Amino acid sequence: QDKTIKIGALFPMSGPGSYFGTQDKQGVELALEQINQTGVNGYKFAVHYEDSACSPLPATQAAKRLIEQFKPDVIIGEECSDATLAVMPIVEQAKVPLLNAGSSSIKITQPGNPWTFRIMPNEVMQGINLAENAYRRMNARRAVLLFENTNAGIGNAQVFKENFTRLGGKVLAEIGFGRDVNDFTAIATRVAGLGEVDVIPTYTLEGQGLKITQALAQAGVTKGGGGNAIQIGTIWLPFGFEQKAGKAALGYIRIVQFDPTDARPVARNFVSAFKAKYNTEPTHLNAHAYDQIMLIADVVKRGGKDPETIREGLAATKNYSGVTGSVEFDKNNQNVKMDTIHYMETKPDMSWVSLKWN
Amino acid sequence: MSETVFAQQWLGKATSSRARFLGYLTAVAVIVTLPLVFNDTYWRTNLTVCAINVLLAIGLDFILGYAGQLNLGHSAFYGLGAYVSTLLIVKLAVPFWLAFVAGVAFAGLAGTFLSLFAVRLRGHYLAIASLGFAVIVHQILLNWISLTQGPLGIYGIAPPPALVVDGTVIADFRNLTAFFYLVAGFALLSFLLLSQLVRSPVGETLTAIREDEVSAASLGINAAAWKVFAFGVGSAIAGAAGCFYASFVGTLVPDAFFITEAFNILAMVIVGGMGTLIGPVFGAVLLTILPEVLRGLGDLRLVVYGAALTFVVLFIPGGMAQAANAVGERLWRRRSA
Amino acid sequence: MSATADGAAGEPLLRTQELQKNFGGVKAVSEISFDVPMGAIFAVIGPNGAGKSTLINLISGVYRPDAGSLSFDGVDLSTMPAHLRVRFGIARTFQKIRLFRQLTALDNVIAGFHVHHKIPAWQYLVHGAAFTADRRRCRDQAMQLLEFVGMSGRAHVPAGSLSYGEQRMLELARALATKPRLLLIDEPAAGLNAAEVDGLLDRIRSLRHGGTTVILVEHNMDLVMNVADRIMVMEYGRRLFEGTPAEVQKNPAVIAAYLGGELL
Amino acid sequence: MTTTIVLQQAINGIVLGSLYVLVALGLTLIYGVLVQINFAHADFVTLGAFAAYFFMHLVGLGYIPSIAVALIVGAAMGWLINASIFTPLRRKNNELLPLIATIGVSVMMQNLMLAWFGPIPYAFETEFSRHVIRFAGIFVSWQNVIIIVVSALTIALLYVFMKFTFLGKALRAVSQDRETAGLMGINPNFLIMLTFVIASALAGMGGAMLAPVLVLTPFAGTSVIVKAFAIVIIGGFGNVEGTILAGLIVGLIESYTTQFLNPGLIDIVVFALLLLMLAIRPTGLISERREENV
Amino acid sequence: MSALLEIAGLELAYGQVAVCRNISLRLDRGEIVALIGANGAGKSTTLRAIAGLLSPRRGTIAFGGRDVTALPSYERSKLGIALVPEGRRVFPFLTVRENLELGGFNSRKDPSTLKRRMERVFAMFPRLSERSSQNAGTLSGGEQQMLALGRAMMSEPQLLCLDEPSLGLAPIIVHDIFQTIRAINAAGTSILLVEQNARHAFETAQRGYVLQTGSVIASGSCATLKRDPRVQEAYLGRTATRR
Ligand SMILES: Nc1ncnc2c1ncn2[C@@H]1O[C@H](COP(=O)(O)OP(=O)(O)OP(=O)(O)O)[C@@H](O)[C@H]1O
Ligand SMILES: Nc1ncnc2c1ncn2[C@@H]1O[C@H](COP(=O)(O)OP(=O)(O)OP(=O)(O)O)[C@@H](O)[C@H]1O
Ligand SMILES: [Mg+2]
Ligand SMILES: [Mg+2]
Repeated sequence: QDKTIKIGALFPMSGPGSYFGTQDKQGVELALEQINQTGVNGYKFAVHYEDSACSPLPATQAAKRLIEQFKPDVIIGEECSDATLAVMPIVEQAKVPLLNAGSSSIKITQPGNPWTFRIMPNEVMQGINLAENAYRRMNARRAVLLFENTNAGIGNAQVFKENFTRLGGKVLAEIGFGRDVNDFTAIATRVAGLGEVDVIPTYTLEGQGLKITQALAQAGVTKGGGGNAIQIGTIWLPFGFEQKAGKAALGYIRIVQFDPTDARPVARNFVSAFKAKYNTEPTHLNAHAYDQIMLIADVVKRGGKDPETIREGLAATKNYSGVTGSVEFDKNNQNVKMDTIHYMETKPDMSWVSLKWN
Repeated sequence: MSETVFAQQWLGKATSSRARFLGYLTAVAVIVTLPLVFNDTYWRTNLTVCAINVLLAIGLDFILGYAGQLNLGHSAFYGLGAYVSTLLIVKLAVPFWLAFVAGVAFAGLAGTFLSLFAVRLRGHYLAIASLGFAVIVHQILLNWISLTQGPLGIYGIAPPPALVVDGTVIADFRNLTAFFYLVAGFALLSFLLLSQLVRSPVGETLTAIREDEVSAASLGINAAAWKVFAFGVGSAIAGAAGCFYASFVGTLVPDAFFITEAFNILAMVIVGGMGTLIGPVFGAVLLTILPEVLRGLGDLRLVVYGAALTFVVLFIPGGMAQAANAVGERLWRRRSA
Repeated sequence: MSATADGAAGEPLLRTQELQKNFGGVKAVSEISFDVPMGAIFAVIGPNGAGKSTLINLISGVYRPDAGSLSFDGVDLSTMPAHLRVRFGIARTFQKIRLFRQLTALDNVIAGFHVHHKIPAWQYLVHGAAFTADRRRCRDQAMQLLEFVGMSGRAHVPAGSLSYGEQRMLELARALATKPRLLLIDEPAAGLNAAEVDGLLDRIRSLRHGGTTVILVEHNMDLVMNVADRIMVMEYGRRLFEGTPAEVQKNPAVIAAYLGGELL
Repeated sequence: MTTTIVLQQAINGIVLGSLYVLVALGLTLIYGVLVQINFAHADFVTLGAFAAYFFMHLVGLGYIPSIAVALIVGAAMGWLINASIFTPLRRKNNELLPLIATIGVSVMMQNLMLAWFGPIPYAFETEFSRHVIRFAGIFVSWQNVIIIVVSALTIALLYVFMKFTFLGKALRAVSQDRETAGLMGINPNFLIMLTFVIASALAGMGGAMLAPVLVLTPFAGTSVIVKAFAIVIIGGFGNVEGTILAGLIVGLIESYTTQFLNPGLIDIVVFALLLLMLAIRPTGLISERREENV
Repeated sequence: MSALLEIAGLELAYGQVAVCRNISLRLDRGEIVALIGANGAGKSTTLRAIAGLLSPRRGTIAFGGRDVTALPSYERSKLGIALVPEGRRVFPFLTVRENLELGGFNSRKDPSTLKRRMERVFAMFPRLSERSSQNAGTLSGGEQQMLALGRAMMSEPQLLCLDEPSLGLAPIIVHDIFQTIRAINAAGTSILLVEQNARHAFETAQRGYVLQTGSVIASGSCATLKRDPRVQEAYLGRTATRR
């Protein structure tokens, strides 16, 4: 028989946002390949991609086109919070569940939308955790916030600030910058002029992140450059970042949700399959996309077969264990499990250790 | 050399008023039937986006094609219209149509402000000044977080209130078709008024300024004032487009009004054929629909789009209006021969 | 008040006093004072670079004078912008042709009616009877003006495609469309052959009969000497001489600086 | 706030400024001669950066030869695009068509590069970019020193070329009146091609110079182009001296805005300055006199 | 004498509109030939075709025995054809000196020759040397005309085509200009002269062609042409006959 579960994928495939889209697609393709070898409950999976361009209007158009022409049973994606937020009313009206991984804005699940689910911890969950660990375990009292001027950058920085100051820490400066900044020497110089700094929470993507880390080291602010400050950060940076950044990354402490050395079989299998297929190390984006498909497969196994039943299945998920951790949704459809959040620290030989702070 | 002018003659001046009347009737008929033909939400969405872009394109054409002011910052007025009206609604609970008027007026005023530069600057200096203006507006929207929410965005913006007469709902703008009728109707009205305006002495005056300001002044034309006027009108129309955009998409982030948007609008005007009003209408429709149609191409979509844009200007340099004109002329000649 | 050819009666239409204009170190116009009586044809001649066109530019408002004043029909013009002067009745042509090249000859002339439209504001948006009447009137008058300069056959040719001489005539027609009381013409005969100059001469005379005062800058002495009432000769920005054509032709300084052996 | 910091920011600003100037020069040249705003210029910069990257990593001859390769790739691409698109367009005698075509070319090039190189940023390290000179608490990387020196040299060469050589004068003549330039014995098409190729070569070379500084993705050039335009205008279109001055000013504004205000405000400050300057001097900082006798 | 310029059956058009049909003319080495005609007759158009600014629809242009019909303007300039175009066309934002230098573009490798020629131009038009570092666009009309002439002389061409060289010049200079033209001619340059001032043209040239609406309607020696009643009526005007 040829029953199919149709999955619509809204990924940014053009413009700078395609940074996410390409990696998402890799994860999805891997998952599909694995699932369709056997099928699930007699269902094959088919995915249709639409370029949602990381921007509200194009995302709306893409979502409507998906819904009208492909008629998906479930939609995964957008990475950018603005786009996800713009799409949410549309999926609600069309009654198709949306499974999101990478948008961190709290607004997506507060108040919840019955048709939208998120498996990644949102900005608040990450921020509270990071602030508390910085204050308690790292004994940090003075912080400088560096963040890109985007929804995610500002949102994450705000949450950190609130929680860090609530605990008694002090934020010396909040420095936001556009995505078009290339040279961070001026910013690093300014940070260097602020006196003693303990932690520098940094919220940017890989490209600018590299430049920042190198500039901070060059200015002698961070450990990598002979200073005392430690950069900390959330889920955004991929593995291999420290190799690219070199010595400058020394001492960088950051959260990862996907740990390629994770000993659980599901993670080990994913890593080896991914390397076999693509001949490179997987990133958290790959893993999240993979998990989205695999979670849907799990729901189908539990009886999901159309939008409504898939939505119910998603909501009923209990302790599903994916590559990026466990999944269980609260009443707002936010994943509440944080069990695979790891802290890791970059060592002098550019390897890293997991700090086991959870 | 004077390709656009010939197009103008054929499509503007030389057309009899009866032919124009028929044209408008056709336009109304087309607007009415379109959402009935394209009856899924995706295509109805595209139709509305087309209508919004038509507004943007004719507004820019009035500034660029008629007054000859190379404005690369049209996205700024679009954004200002959107933000001003939305903030009034969201923060001060101002009724939609009042906020609409305020958004239009504010965008118009911003245009007037920019035109103070246009009065003094020549050609490409104005182009970059207007580009700079658009960058500043975008950056202000981005950085004035306490007012605009910056990149955090504004969500859940309501559509215009339903049109209710005597307790019966005539048009509920949550309905895509009704929304399309609203925007398209407004665009048609704007087009009508603009086309009346450019076929009045105002059209000649603006053209004169475009061609040569010194000799325009020798005929008593106050170039500065007319440029201000053109900018004011064109940017106010863009402001209206912005108001519709916000309530249509329901989500407002500054990046929607990045300068690339201004380039898009400019491309619509040029591809359609500037200096005619009808050209930019077709340009807007083409360049809105084209990327959607190209979605099937996947990752190469924008490569093809870029190539298409290049080849359109390469092979129909006077824009679609001129191409239509040429075809029309050929047909006419054949008939009369 | 009817205009008289000798212009002796009444106030001068244009009066300039100690006009001065410098460009960097160049004194293009300095200490120029003269009166142009109503209805006169006043010619300004002088060697190349003497400052004649600059003078026209000062009167028409393209430049502001650095010093001195000028008044038109009793109104002080010194700081008035160019476009306003047109409303008072000053029009000009350009020595280096400046037509709207993409517009047809007819549209060029119609553009000249800018200050004379009689259309209620709302009819710009909703064309009514007054609008249609005004349009028709403009068109008819523009055709008449083209006829006047001998170009009715070229009405629908883009100005940029006209020959040099034709463009000169179109410049004149366009300036006349503003219905000037004072017409400033800068080298109207340049590029015309002798026969065509004769036609121009007739036209200028008939303008004067229609009551238009003319300031003429020209190097064609056939035209100047036959049409001008008074002539001012400039050299290096200054006035060298002023008088009737006969006086000018006899003046040795003028002959030495400007005329040469030409007319003797 | 120490003087060291003020000084350090001055150096940072000068580096940034030189970086922008390197991009702006080609723009000025193309505008100055062809009176064309080239939005695709940024993508030539990106292309140069990638050319240098791949040459260095695949051939392994070091950084300096890769700059030469980037220059050649830029020139070749410039020739190709000029011959296939802009030359036919220029014959149509409408200055806005090439403008739109440059937008089209830009979209095309960006997305082709996206298809080939992918969106994930490349890490381009050279033997110079990790090498830092420190002096009295002040630091600057060798790469940045090279950028400053190369921009200074290029500018000087271009200036001499435009102002003092016959070809330079011929270029300016072509920009003012192509037809009449032909009457003088100047081949306008050749000079136009030459201009475009030189500008593209400059962009390619600029790309190689900037690659270690940029976040190297197919969109890298776009991040500097808008400011390059600001510089071109502040300096006065087609004016080499003005471009240098404007570049340094913008660079300094950028580093001091970062220091004393917030980097988010950089664009606002730069473009507000641009508007202010245009309000006072509508033809740029060092303006050529562009009036005509009417 | 051999023909320097030989034009046969030239048909010229702007777009679709033909403005010259079947123009044939000939100019011998060392000659001054005048081309006269009413406004719009096609004189400037013919000169543009000779200089290579307009390619003919039909017909041939031979220069020095060589067919140059297909050559672009800059190649013709190298062969020794120079044109003083209608409307002066000086480079407005280059200085007077730079304009002149560009006139000598073909001899750019030879600075001393250029210098000598420039001095000659300055001697002829002292006004230009006073204004040598001023932008050409700010010159007065007549000064620009002098510059356009001087610029063409900088190339010391074999054939100098003059489109109304006296336009906008003061009478005293007009007189000199025609002296100069004769002097240039005496020094070996052949001249094709378009001039509205028919009297001057006939005095200066040896032979002439009369153009009317794009065709040659009369030609011959200037002495004969001057007596042609058609020419007298159409181009010499009342003032001429009056005198
Ligand atoms: N914008 C300017 N900048 C510098 N010099 C100028 C400018 N405009 C005019 N001049 C100079 O001023 C002088 C007077 O110029 P003007 O055009 O008034 O002369 P003119 O009498 O009209 O001469 P012509 O008969 O040759 O047209 C000239 O020498 C000219 O070079
Ligand atoms: N660029 C052009 N496009 C179209 N037609 C043109 C163009 N230039 C000239 N013409 C037409 O060609 C014809 C001949 O023009 P041309 O300039 O050769 O005349 P001319 O004999 O030089 O006249 P004049 O004495 O007025 O300079 C005219 O009818 C003119 O309208
Ligand atoms: Mg003059
Ligand atoms: Mg002519």
